[in-house]
Order: sequence, then C-alpha cells, then structure tokens
Amino acid sequence: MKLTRRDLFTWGGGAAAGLLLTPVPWKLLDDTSIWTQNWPWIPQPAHGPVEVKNSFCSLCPNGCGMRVRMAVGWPVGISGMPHHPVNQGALCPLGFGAHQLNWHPRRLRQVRYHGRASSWTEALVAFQKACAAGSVAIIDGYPGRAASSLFQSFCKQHGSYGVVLCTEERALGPYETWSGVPVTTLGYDLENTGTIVSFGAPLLDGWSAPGRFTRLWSERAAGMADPQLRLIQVEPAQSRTAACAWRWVRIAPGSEAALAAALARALREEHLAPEDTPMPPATLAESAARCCISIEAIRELARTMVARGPVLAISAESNSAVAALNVVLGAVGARGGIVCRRKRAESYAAADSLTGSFSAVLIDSSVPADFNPNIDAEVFRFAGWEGGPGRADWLLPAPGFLEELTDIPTAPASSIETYTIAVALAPPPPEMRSAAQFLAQVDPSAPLVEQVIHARCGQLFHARTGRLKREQSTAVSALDSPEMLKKELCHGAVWVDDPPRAGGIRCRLREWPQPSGAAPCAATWTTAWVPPVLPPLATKLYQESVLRETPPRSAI
Amino acid sequence: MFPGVDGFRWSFAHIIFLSAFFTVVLTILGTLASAALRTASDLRGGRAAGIAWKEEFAKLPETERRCRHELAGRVASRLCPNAFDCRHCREYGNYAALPARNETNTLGLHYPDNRFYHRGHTWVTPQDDGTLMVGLDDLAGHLVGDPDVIEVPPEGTEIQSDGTAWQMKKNGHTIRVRAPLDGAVVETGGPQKGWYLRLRPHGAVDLRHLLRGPEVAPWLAREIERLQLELTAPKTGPALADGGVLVAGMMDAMPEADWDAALAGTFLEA
Amino acid sequence: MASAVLTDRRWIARGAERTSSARFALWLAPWAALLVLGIYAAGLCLYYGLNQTNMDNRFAFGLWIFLDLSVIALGAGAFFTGFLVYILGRADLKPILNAAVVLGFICYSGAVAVLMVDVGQPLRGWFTFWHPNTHSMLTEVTFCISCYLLVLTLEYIPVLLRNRQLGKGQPAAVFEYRLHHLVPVLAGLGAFLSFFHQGSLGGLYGVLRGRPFAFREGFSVWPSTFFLFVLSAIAVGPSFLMLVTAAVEKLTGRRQVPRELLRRLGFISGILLAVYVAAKSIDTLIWLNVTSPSVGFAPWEHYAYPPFGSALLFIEIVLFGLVPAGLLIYPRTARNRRWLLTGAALACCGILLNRFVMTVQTLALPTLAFDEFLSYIPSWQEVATFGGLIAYGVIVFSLSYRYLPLFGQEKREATDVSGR
Amino acid sequence: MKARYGMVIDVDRCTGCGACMVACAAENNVPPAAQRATARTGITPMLVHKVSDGAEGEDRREAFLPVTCMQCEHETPCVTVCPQQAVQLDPATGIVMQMPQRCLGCRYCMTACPYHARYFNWWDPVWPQGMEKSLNPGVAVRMRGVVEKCNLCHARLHAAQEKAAAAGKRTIDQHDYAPACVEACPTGAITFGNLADENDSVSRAARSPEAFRLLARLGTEPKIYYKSKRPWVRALAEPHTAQSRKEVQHG
Repeated sequence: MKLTRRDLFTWGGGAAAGLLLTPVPWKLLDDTSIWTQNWPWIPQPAHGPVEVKNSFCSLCPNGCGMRVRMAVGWPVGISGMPHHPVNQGALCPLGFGAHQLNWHPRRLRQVRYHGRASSWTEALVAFQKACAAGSVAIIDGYPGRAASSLFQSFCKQHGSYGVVLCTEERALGPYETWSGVPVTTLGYDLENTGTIVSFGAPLLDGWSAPGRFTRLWSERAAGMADPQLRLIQVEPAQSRTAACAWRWVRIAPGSEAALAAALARALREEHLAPEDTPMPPATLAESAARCCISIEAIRELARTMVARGPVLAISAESNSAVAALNVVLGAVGARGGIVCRRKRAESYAAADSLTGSFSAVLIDSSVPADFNPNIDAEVFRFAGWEGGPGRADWLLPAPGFLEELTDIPTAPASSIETYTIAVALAPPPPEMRSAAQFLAQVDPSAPLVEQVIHARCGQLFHARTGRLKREQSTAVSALDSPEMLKKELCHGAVWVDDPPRAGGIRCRLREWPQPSGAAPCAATWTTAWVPPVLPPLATKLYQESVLRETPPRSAI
Repeated sequence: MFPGVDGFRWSFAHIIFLSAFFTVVLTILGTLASAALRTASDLRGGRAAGIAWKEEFAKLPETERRCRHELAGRVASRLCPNAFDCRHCREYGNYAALPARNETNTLGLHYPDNRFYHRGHTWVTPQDDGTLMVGLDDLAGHLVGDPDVIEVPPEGTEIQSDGTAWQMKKNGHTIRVRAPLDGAVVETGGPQKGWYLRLRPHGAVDLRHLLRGPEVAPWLAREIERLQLELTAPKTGPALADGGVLVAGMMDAMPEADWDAALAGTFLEA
Repeated sequence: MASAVLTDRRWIARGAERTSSARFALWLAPWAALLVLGIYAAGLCLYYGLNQTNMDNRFAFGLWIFLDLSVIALGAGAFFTGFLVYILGRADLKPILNAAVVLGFICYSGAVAVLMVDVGQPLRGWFTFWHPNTHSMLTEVTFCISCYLLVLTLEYIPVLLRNRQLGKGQPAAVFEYRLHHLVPVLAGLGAFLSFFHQGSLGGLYGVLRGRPFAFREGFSVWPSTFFLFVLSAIAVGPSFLMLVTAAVEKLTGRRQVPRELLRRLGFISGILLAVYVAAKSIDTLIWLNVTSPSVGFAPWEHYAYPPFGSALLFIEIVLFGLVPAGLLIYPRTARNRRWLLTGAALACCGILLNRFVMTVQTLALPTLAFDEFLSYIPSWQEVATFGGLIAYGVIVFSLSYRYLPLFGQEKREATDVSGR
Repeated sequence: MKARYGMVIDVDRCTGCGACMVACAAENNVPPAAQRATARTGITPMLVHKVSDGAEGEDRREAFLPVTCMQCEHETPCVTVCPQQAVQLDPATGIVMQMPQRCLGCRYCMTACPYHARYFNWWDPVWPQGMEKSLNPGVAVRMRGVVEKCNLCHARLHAAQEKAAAAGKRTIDQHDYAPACVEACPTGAITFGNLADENDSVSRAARSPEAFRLLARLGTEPKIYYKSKRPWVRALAEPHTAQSRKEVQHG
C-alpha cells in the first residue's frame, strides 16, 4: 500500500497521544530537574565518615587550638578548640577558611629559581656551594619551635640565626632593653587587669591570639556601663576596638607617645604615681597641644585610669613612652601588668640586625611574606604560596596548612607558658619540603624535627611541672611516661605551666626615655597573617561585603 | 501528578486552583479538537467544497461580489449574500421579475444564448440524454489561449458546485476552474473539442444560479473593465481600450502584465 | 502603485495595496538586525547566566520585569476588545479586532520569552505546574499567562488562514471556517484569564508585606493593586491599540479604520482611565495614611530619595491620568485627531510610569534602618534583549499587516482605490 | 514536640570580626567569590553590617549587626510568594527551608524579603583545582541560577537527629545542634536555642527588655532576636531612624 501524507499525520498524532499515556513524559520531566541539578562541572562533596581531630593553627605564631572536621582524609571544616588555655575556642575569621588554602591556585608547587622552574637538587647544590663559600643566615618567623632549634644548631656551625618577631612581641622591646629580660618570655597579664589603656593596639581585631582578649572582653566588659575590665582605646580613628571599647579617646595621629608622657606627668602631678618614677620633660600644655585634647581631659583620663587597678598600657608597636608609662604606673612585673613567664631566658637577634657578610640567606616559611632581609646575599625562601612581596632568588615549596608535624610554643605576649604539638592532618603534595628537612639534607648529622619534639616531651615530663589541659586537665606529675605525654599533646592536649609569680622583671628607669621605636602604623586586619594569600572564603569579608577594607595581599 | 513529589501537601486551595486551571486547559483543547473534528467530517461529507467556496467568496473584493441583478440593471447596487448560489436566494424571484436592461454587445466574443454561464467563466449546456456539457467560456479562452497542461478529472469523479472542475497550467500559472454545478464526470474533452467535461447530474437539474440571456453582456462588460484595470501594465498600454475584438491568447500576447491578479479575478480566486 | 514591483504579490490579499517588496525589506532590515542582537544578548544570559545583567541581590528584579509588566498591560487591548465584541456585542469594534489579537499575541509571546531568559533555571519553568504554591501570585500569573498565550495563538490561527496562500486548499479553508465559529468561546475564556492575570501581576507587588512601599491591604486574598492593575490595563489597552493603528495609518499613508472607531476606542479608554485614577487616588490615600504608617513607615519616607520624589506620584495621577482621561472624553479634544492621540500616548506613558514605580522604586527604597538607597543601571545585555522584544513585535506586526487582513475596513477602501 | 529554633544576637558583644561569615560559608559549601562578584552580588548567608548612631566626630558610636535569615514565623514573606514551594516553613522546627533543587530562580522571594537575607547564585559555583576535596560532605552544592539563604545549618540538625535516632531518642540533644556562626563567634555574641522551650536560655533572653527584632512591626514574627543595652542600637529595629536618613544624605 502507498503511504499518503494523511496517513503520516494520523500515525504521528496517534503516536503523540499514545506517548502521553506512558510514563515517558513524566520521567523526562523529572529528569530535567535532576539534570539541572548536577551539571558535570558542579562538584559533588565526597561522602564519608566525618571525624573531628584536634590540631593547632600554624599560620601565625599564636598557634590557636582548632578542631578540624575530617572527611575521607581531608580537612573539611574548622572550629575553635574550647579547652585551649589561650584562645579558648575562638579563632580569627581567616582561620575558619584556612583548610582551603592548600588548594589555593597560588600554591607553590615546585622549586623556582628567579621565577623559572627548577629542582630540589639544584637548590641543594646551590645552598651547599653557598655554605662552602661563607656563612649563611637563617631567618625564622616563629622562634621556639623544634625547627627553630635545628636552625640554631645549624647556624652554630655555618652562620647566624635571626628572627622576625610579631608586632605584639616587638611592642615589648623596651622592657627587654631596660630589664634585660628577653621579650620572648614577657607577657601581658590581661586576665588580672582592671583597666587597659590601649595606644592603638587592635586588641579586639586580631591582636595576639585573637580569642584571648575577645573572650576576656566579652565576659568582663562587653556592653556593660561599668565593666570589671575597662578598655580605654587611644586612637586617631574609630577602629573596631575603639568602637567596642569602654572609652574611646581620639588623639592626633602619631601622638601616642605624647599622650603617654602627658598621662605620666598628670599622674605625677596628681600624686597618683610614686615619686621615684621618671617625670616627663614636656609640660601638660605642650603634650595636650600635640595630642589635640584638653589638659582637663588628660587629667581626667589619668584619674580614670588608676580608678580601677591594676592598670596596664599596651601599644601597637614598640613605643618607649608607653613602656615608660607602664613603669610609672608600676605595671612592670606586677600582677595584671607585664610579667615574665619563665626564668631560663633565651634572647634572639632580630633578623634585620644581623651584621657581617653572608653568602646565603635561608628564610623559613614562617616568616611573613613581605619581609625583606637587608642582607646582600642569595635568598633561599621557603613558602607555601607564591606572590609574596618579599625578595627571593630561590622559592622553595614548603608544606602548607596542617601538612607538617610541628610543635607549638607559647603564644607571643601570653602570660602563661604553653607547649603542644600539631600533627600533620593532610598529606603534603610531593615536592614539598620544610626548611628543616632541607637542612637535614645539607647536614645529615642533624636530628629530625620528630626527634627534637620527642626530646622536648621528655624534658617536660621530667620537669614534672604544669598540667596537661584538655576537656579536663591533669598534672604532668600524674602521667607515667614521656610517650604518654607526647601522645596526649599530639591529640590536642596543651601543656600549661604553673602561672608565673609576680615579679621576675624590674625596670630601672631614671629619666623619661627619648621617643623611640617604630612610628605607629595602622594595623590591617591581616597583620598576623603569614602567607601571601588569604583563604578563598575571606572574600566574604571584603569583596562580597563592605565589612572590611580590601587587604594588600589577597589572591581570589 | 503530585503524589511522589516530596514535601507536597494537598490543600483545599489546590483543589480549587487546579480544577479551575484544568477546566480552562480542557476548554481550550476542546475548542481546538472540535474545530479539527468538524473540519474532518466536512471533508469526508463533501461539504468542504461549499464551505471553502463560501470562505473564499467572503475574501473576494466587493466589486467581484456584485449580485447578477445589479449587473442586469434590475437593481442599483447589491452585494450577493449567497456566494453566487441563487438557488437559495430568497429575493431571486422578486428581482428576476424586474425588467433587465437589454444589452447584447458581447464585444465580438462568442456567447451563444443556449448556454448558461457561471461567474467563474464556464458554460453549461444541457444535452438531450440528460447529461450536461461544461466548457470554458470565450473570454477565459481568449485569456488563456491554449493551456500548457490540462488536468481533467478521471471519468466517474464526483465534482461539486464551485469546487474544482478541472485545472490548467499556463506560463507557470495554475488555473483552477470552478465547477458550475454538481455531477459525476462521464466523459472528458478538451480545448480542441470545444468542451471539457460531460457531467451526469444527480436528480433534477436547477440552473437558476447560472447567468443567461441579457445578464451575460453586462457581466462581460464588467469583467473586461476589471481585466482592463488589472492588465494595464505601463508597458503594454491600454490593451482593450478600443473595446474591439480581443486578441486570442492574451497571456502569451502580454506576458509582463499582472496575470496573477487577472486570473484570480477571472476564476474567482481570493 | 501598480508600477511597484511585488515579488510576493501572490501572498498579498488581492486588491490590498502594499508597498514594494524592496521597500518592505528595507523597512524590516534594521528591526531584524535589532532582533538578532537581542537574541544574541539573551543567548549570553542563558549561556553564561544572569551575571551578564546588572541585577543584584537587592535589585533582584530589573528592566525585564518592568518591561514584562508594561508590555502585558499594553497588550490588554486584545482581550478587552475581544470581550467588548463577543461578550458585550459591540460589533462596531470588529474592524479592529484582528489587529488587537495580533497585538496581544505579540505582547504576550514576547513577555513570556523574556521571562524565560529572566529566570535562573528556565529548564525548571514547569515546576510551577508540578508543585504549585497556590498562595503565590506568581503561580496565578504563570498559569493564566501560559493559558492565555495558548488562547491568543488559537485566535491568531484563523487570522493567519485568511492569508491568500495559507488559506488555499479546502482543509485550511474549512478549518479556518470552523475555528472562526468557535472564537467567541476563546474570547470569553481569554477575557476571564486576562482579567485574572492582569490582576495577579498587580497582586505580585501588593502582597509584598516586606516592602511597605508596595504592600496594600485588599479584599479577601487580593490586594488593592490587583484591581488597580486590571483597571489600568483595560483602560490603556484600547489607547495603545489606537496608537498602533494611527502609527500604521501614518506609515502606510492610508486610512485603515473609520475615524469614529478610533474616537470610540478613545472614549472607552478615557472613561475607564477616569475610573482608574479615582480608584488609584483613594488607594494611595489609604496606603499613605493607614497601611504604611501602621508598620512604622512614615508616608513621606517613600518619597525622600530623589529622583523618586512625590512629584512622580503627581505626574502619574494627574499628568498621565486625569489629563489624558479628559482629552479622551471631552468631545472637542476627542474630535481632534492630534489631541486624541496625545491623550492615548499620555495614558500609555501613565501605565509605563506606574509599572516602573512598582517594580523599580519598590526595590530601590531601603527597608532596614541601616539600609542604603540603591540605584541600578541595566547592562547592555538587558537593554538589547529589551530591544529584541520590541523588534520582534514590529516585525511580526509588519508581516501580519502586509499579508493578513488586520483591519476589516481596509478591503473596501482598497477596492475603492482600484475602482477609481 | 514542636521546636522553634531561633537566635539571640548580643549586638554589644559583636566586634564585627566576620568569623561567623567565613564559618557559615565554609560550612555550607558556598563557593569562593567570582572575579566580578561584589558586595551586591556576593553570597553571604550571614552578613555583618556596620551600623552607627549617625553622629559625627568623637561622639559617633558604631556597632556591628549580624544579619541572617530571620526565619519569619508568621506570613513568612518568601514562603507565601514562591510559586513552586521551593521555600517552606518546616512545622517541626520553625526553620524556613530553602530547597535549591526546586528553585526556578525567579527571585520573587528576594524582592519579598525585607531583610535582604536571600542570595542569588549569579555565577556557576567554581572551586580551584582540587579544592572540592575541602567541601563539607553534609551539604549539597547549589548551582547557578538558584536562590539560597541561611537554613540554620540544616545539615547539622540532620546529623543531630541521626545521632538521637541511633541512641533511640525521639528529640535531639540541644548541645549537638548549633549553626556554624554560633559555634564560630569568638565572643559568644550569638546564642542559639529553642524558643518554644520556656526555660531555654535563648527564649529567656528573647523575653528580656533589651531584646528587639528588626522590623517587628511588619508582623512577620522573626525568630532572630537582637539585644543591646544601648538605646540607639535598639532604635535600629524600627525602619528609617533619623540616623539612617542622615547616612543616606551623607553617603
């Protein structure tokens, strides 16, 4: 039979009608919704058991305790470690996204020499040549670690060791000069202070271990008309800290020293400070003019300060005037003031004070990315991420976040001595080596980080002081072996020394110091941040909202 | 539909809403379907030709829808309301009684009085044996000349009044000749025979709707006037201005003229 | 114009006078170009996502929604004329019915097309039919518009089949005949649907409890804007129809419909506009003095942010409301073609402004105390899509005019011309 | 028994550090910002606003106000407008649930929300090579073209419920369930709990005279409360305070 057009129409129509009676169209409809859900390029989160592990943030020297949610072997989430003695469960905003840093597009994945790809062997040869040629300098941004001690012992033979201290420790500089006690053992006894006069220190915005003061503030000061802890913020602009402070004193930019002097003088004039303390030369009128506030305001401020002791003045950067004010206030060595954490002191040379000629400079990955050695030599810089402003001939890929075993010494400016261990939670990509591992290749006789840590645990155990802090704390003396101690530390316990007795530091200061120290620079919210990149999700804070200003170094 | 959709909860609102919606949808589809079905039944029931013609008639310009009595001068102006089918015209009788202006000038065209003429330029002559001869009238013949192709229906075909009687092709134009009346084809002729179809009518033959006698000449005059307008392309110049004899095979004579319109007008295409 | 070359002559109704194919092509060319650009822009939005637009989380609705609301309001002429002709039996409006249908079809199909670009997941458009939320005005809109578009398509088919070639052949002719006889049913249905979604488009904003600028109290489930939108739409629909007709007459240089028809449209438009203005004023007063203050928004707050001053309200109600109503009703102005068209134009501007204020100002105004007043400039992709829609409309209408009997009057006039 | 989860945010304790915002994004697998993303096209289900009393100079007072989905209880604006039930108020928990896999992306809900707490995925979610390993297993990634918002870390509620079920309990242990922002806040400014429970600390705090809700007069019964001792902060609850207008004029 021949097929007419009419037949075709009939057939087609019938087919269409019939199709509607089958489940086919509904299935198709349902599928479209599924298709539109998972395009091939939309990633699906891996499914697997989630376990929580304790570790410590190694991105800045504060070593905040964090709980890391792990799924199928990878960190998938971070939260604070509530029982941590210093940060008490609080983290800075950057910490919460840190686990994504290891996949940052700017992750340094191979050895680079002057920008072009190179290899470890070449770097090793070059470094050994340099060692042979002369002495080398090793610069550490996080002293006190096991790795640091390896650096030091290496430098004993091959050169010299310098450190880059964080601002909180630099601010303690004057006390070291006047008392001889090294800054790395000094701390602020914030927990016992009644009034804090902050000269521009971002106490509530990433200062020291972020949680330490914010927790204190939120418990003793936040929103209270007459708080137990009075925070007086002296700052030209209304920073976050100023906005949250009990009082905000606005002064002319850069007149912190002048105000400190004025306060000291006011205290002396009003007989609120002992006679043997130094008297600032400048009259109140002069200082008042310098700070652009009235004399009455200064006097009133001085009286308010001391109204609720103990009083402590904190400066953002090293500022001898503010330090001297603390001396006048008798805050040095006193309870709620500046305390010395331990007797056995160790003093480091500042990196930029290193003198002599060097054939090579090795910069550890803990050194801030914007640090530039003022030494004319070949620079071997370890870094987890590219793009730091710092100078480097050799860029050496170091393990990233939570990718290496390291021990966590006491946080800067902490009032109590702590020690713990951060184990590697994620496997570092191949090609990654820490500075310590690199040096071990140069000098095979040197011990490994693991061994040093083990040794330190042994010392801690045999000293039998302090407690192990976990959900509940146990005295070290109650433990039965160094291994047990180490195991505890590896699982998130923190060793805490017995609280220091007041004293231990005395500052003899005859007359008021000449203004010294770095000019106060406004601290950006990423000051404490070491790597040259930010966690991708940090964009929520500046790009995707107007909460914070765009930081100088940010990748995505 | 909804069962199986997670989290979906029926509510009274749904019932109302959805029933309203589906009523609407069904009405729409129903309308469409009924239109389609009726069309189909019309096509099957042979009503198609009639309907199609009525539709087409409505699209014709008014000048081509004039009543035959207006042509004959029995009435000043009248539009045909019945698609030229006077068999159902109520007024036919009243007008037909009136005297017609007796004009006989067929402009030299051959229009014998014994023939009945359809407005689509076909003629019909009843034969003694009861069959009907159907041919193309002289004007149309002059226009078309001898066609390139002629498609006459095979014998036995039922053709319907105002439907297609036969088709011709000329210079790329397809010409559909409308059937003057119903009937079955018993014999087919062609131009040389002078006639095209011999039809056997069903039942009594009513030729009332066809033009005859005095009506023919005025109708012709109108047709020629129309052709004059439609064919007067600038190049050709007034073709029939002299009102004299038409040249045979005008489609060949002046190919550049607007034959599309002319033919459509002549054979009652919209 | 017998001399004009018409290569598409066989498609044009015999006797109808049309410009030469070349000139027609010339007229279409720029519009076609604009349409292509629009399609390209829409393609970008579909392929790369809506980041191609300048909309954002605060301005979640932008140019497109404004466009859709306006276009659909202007397209109301279609259903309203149908309603008048078939339901109220105003046969005198018949000559303009086809034009109205085509216009409506253009407006609705265009609006729906743009909506499909506007949503983030067009492939999920059917979800609304799958698990509808009957409390949402948008559901109502979706259902009604999709149905009404279907209706318009069906109403458009007979018009299409009146084309000289498309209508050829018995099946087509018969189908046209049959469908044509059922059109009243469709018209009735269309009227019902349109009354609803025109309203629910208004309700769309009236129910926004969170946006005191737009929120209105209402009757049962529908806020007052529901009824205001219906009124304004049917008031302005005829005016727009009038403008378009006038534009066609201007372009073709020939009268398409009798004068009195335009005037009659104008009168209908004017009366309804007057009613609308009255209702709108009352509603505004209630809103300013009761609804808005009751949720803590002082009346003048809404107009504290230039350029959205209270002048806008004045313009909308008086300049684009009362004035055109007067022009369209008052016999002496209505008899003057220029005034009549001015009135119609003003009325259309009025509805545009109203829809603009509803869509844009609502989103621009702050709600939280610490919000900012935001502004938004559409990206070229948005504007191009907009342009594409307009081009689409012009092209479809031009084609329809050239090949279809849009204006019933025309044929007689055409034959008159040829009979001269 | 029906729970009504809600928060009380102590504005006086918020230092505006933004930890909650980052923690929220990490928990909910929010992708890193696209190159062209801005404060107006970004995705910040938890967003900290900087607010001020409008004064200038030394006596200007500033505060930080975290804003997230208010989980409106009554006539929830977004729920009523969504054409296809992609947003629903969970009767058992009072959480306003957004179902991205059902969302058409019409953004009507965004225009309906007076708190601007809803965010549209303007871009495809893209993570740098390998970073998808760091995605939170509990939470499905939203694709381009859909709306999302805070759902009080529903994945965590799920986990808590599973844990309870495993232990054969009908109700969850409140300590097992807290959204990421609550957990992250370094000052404990955000407290989370069950408002339906009379002696839950949150419902007690919500009843305190210092507590307030944003735009409460709209009548949508938000379940996110704020509290502050400072009157000028409490004044922010009302729309368009004098301050805000001043800001408008100045900025």
